[in-house]
Amino acid sequence: MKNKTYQTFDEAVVDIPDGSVFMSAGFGGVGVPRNILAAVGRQGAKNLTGISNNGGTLDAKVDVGTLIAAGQVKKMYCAFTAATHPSQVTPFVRMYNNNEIDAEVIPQGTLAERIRAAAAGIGAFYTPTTVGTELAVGKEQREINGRRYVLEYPLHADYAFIRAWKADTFGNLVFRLTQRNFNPVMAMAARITIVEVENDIVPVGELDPDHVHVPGVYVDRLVRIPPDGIWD
Amino acid sequence: MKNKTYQTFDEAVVDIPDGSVFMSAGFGGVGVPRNILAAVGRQGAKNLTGISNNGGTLDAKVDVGTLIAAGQVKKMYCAFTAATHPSQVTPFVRMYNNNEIDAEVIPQGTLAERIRAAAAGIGAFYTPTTVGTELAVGKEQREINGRRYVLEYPLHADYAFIRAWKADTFGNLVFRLTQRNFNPVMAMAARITIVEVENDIVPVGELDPDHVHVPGVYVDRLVRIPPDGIWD
Amino acid sequence: MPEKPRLERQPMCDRLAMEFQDGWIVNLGVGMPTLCSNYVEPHKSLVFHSENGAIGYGPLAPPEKADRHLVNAGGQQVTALPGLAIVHHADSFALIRKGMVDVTVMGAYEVAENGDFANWRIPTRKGGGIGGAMDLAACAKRVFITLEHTTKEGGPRLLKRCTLPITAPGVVKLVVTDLGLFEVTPEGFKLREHAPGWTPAEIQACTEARLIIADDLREFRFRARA
Amino acid sequence: MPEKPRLERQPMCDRLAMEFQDGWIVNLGVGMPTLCSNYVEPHKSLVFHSENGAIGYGPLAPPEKADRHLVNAGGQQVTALPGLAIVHHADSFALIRKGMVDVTVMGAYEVAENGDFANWRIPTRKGGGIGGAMDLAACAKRVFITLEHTTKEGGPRLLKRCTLPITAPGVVKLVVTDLGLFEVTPEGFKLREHAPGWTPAEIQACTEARLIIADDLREFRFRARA
Repeated sequence: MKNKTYQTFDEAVVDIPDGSVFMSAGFGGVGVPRNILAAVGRQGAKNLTGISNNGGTLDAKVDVGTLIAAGQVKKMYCAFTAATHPSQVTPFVRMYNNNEIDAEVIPQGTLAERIRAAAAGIGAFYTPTTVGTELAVGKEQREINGRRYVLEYPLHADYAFIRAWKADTFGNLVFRLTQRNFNPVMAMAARITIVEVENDIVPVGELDPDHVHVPGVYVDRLVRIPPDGIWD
Repeated sequence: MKNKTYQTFDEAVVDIPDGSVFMSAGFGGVGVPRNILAAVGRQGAKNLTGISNNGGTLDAKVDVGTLIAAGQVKKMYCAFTAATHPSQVTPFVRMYNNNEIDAEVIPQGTLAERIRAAAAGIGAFYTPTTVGTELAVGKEQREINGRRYVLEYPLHADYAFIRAWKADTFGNLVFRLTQRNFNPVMAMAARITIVEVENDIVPVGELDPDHVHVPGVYVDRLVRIPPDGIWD
Repeated sequence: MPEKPRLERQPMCDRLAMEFQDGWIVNLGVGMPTLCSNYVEPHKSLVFHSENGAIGYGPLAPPEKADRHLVNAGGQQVTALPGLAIVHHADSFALIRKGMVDVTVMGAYEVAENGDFANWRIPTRKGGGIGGAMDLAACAKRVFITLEHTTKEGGPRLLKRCTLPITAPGVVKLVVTDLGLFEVTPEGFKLREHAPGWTPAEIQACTEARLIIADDLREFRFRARA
Repeated sequence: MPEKPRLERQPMCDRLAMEFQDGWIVNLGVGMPTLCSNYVEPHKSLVFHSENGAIGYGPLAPPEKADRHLVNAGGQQVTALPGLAIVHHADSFALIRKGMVDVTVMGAYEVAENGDFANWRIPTRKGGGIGGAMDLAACAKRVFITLEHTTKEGGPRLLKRCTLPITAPGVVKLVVTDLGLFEVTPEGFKLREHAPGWTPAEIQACTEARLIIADDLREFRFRARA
């Protein structure tokens, strides 16, 4: 089976063209593909569209906000375009307020399901979330079995940036605890999936087939996080 | 945490009323909840509606066909209302041909996704499967991004009959290899989920949270298959 | 406006947590609602669910027990309880949309007597932070709200109709403020318990919506803390 | 009708398998198509996918290696290859609908020159057996069909238009029969390879659709069997 291991993050992202759409996983600071994002920052692709739970945090860590602050991102799809507390003005929020970046705010469950729809070849789906709110305005709605639903469409991406706990050389992935979060659905949704791995990438056959969270057929490039990589 | 273990299959199915809708997992003879189905046969509930990949096979084993042959089922939702080979006339096919049972044939992927939609609170979804065939006739269709899709609705059920490899007393479930098949989505879709387990039901805390395929919150009743139970 | 003492945050959250029933799946919003998990009754077994897919996690982790891979919806490190299961984000919200969450507790800027509430966007600021709140509000079996009874400026938060963009219409069942406990009924807010020393008239004076006074109105029930 | 020998099933399937490219995800239908997995080229690494969620399984299991929990879409016990991964049924068809399957090989009753094919229902019998065929046919990158060139009664199966209810419209790319290999082109069936001893005219005589004869028509290519 194909060995999808790359030696460096820079190699793994070198061909990402300007204008690409990327998904970046992670939640609450866990399972964030910080090494890949740092490499994309060095690589410098511009006019990117991002799909992620948020647009970065106020801590000094590399995240989607790093690419946003560097001016590499033109639009974000995310569950937060403002912080819950007005004092937390991230670079993303500041740039969004200044109209330097476009953004669409999407309820987190709808965001996850739109990504899953892309991964599952679903053309569109009806969800009860947002009914009766301003986020449903202008969207197609219908009543099904006495309940109102809003029509939502898949979110597709060229690249998924993923962080895993274990992997084999074919790209079978295992996550640890809430590191899982958006990682599996994003890995399965994108056209090209790039993964940073916290443990040594093992030969095929070493992972138990029942413990694999993402089959290797979804994965294109794997990089082991080096000792001097970004760990937290 | 609640202990959901029952001592016998008869206890676990005693209250299933006439007219219930059940899902029964299994594929290719693996992961079939044969002990639960046998108990439902003994219990005798009538006018059931079944959701399953098929309506039973020609072998002598207990399966959904056992309930059908006993006249307990009025309608089946399944991917096969005829055998692939005309010589394989199961009790279900014979009764269907004689109009003694109603049935709706559903492509297997649409069947799985309709069950998943029930598990995921989705009101309806668009799938490309069946477009241009007689199974799409009379169904709502629309073009999305240049491709035609058919609108499909969730399949809900009162009960799911499930077979698992391992479980803890709270109902966290683990499956082995292709035993998994329809089991997780059905376990997550139904209102009441009843599980037969091939290994001793262990105390909570013994299963690795990363290896659990169905969280215990979805499971209501567990029975360990006894040595003299149905194993194959 | 009287300057009497109001309820502290912990007793407010304790009071909501007293309503949780054995076996419930509970989702606590970021901020004040997380205090609900400090209220523990040994005979009740609750399952805490967080949006990032932890089902059955435990209290906040002390530093020596922290695991960098296990956080709640607020990104706080929590402990694993026996029976913990993990699912991915799409499956976590599948559980929410299916209506499996028995109660979601959230903070809010405003609650209205028709059960509407607002907690995600202030139109004078661009954008909003919706997170998982709309999914939870639309789909959980019960929505409980905890909030200060009045704004910093003393304005009311329990309103006839929300003035801010709502999170979900008509879903709130129970509200606790630093002045009392309010059930949302078809007729509006019913004051069931009041903060010590506060009369219904004094509470009404801080409230835009017209309050219904419960026949069995009583003083706020605190838990007996260990 | 000439009574010359026709191709056997295994070489027919070998010929389709020769078209599989390194790294492809391959789904083989129940029955004759499963013979494709007997054709092994060491330089090609194929990933076999079955509807029940096995991704990367190996050949049929000899009795001593059989595992009662590991079967293919036909319910046959297969072996686990290193790198095997398992998903549930909904995820397995998510993979199919996303268009990840590079080729699906199926049997059929009929194939038409417009790429339609029929393999799930005979209207003279009630009901049908659709299985995963419609999902695969609608969503796989390529549909290859293997079937006998004529019915038991000698009637044609390569038609201008299908007479039976179709499984999917316009999706078939390549057809192998016991008389030859046919590419489905916008102009119709193109005969690329013929069974030994059979002339294009003889094959046309067994075919309802008008055949286009490839400029580089050649005799059927058998693999060199070990």
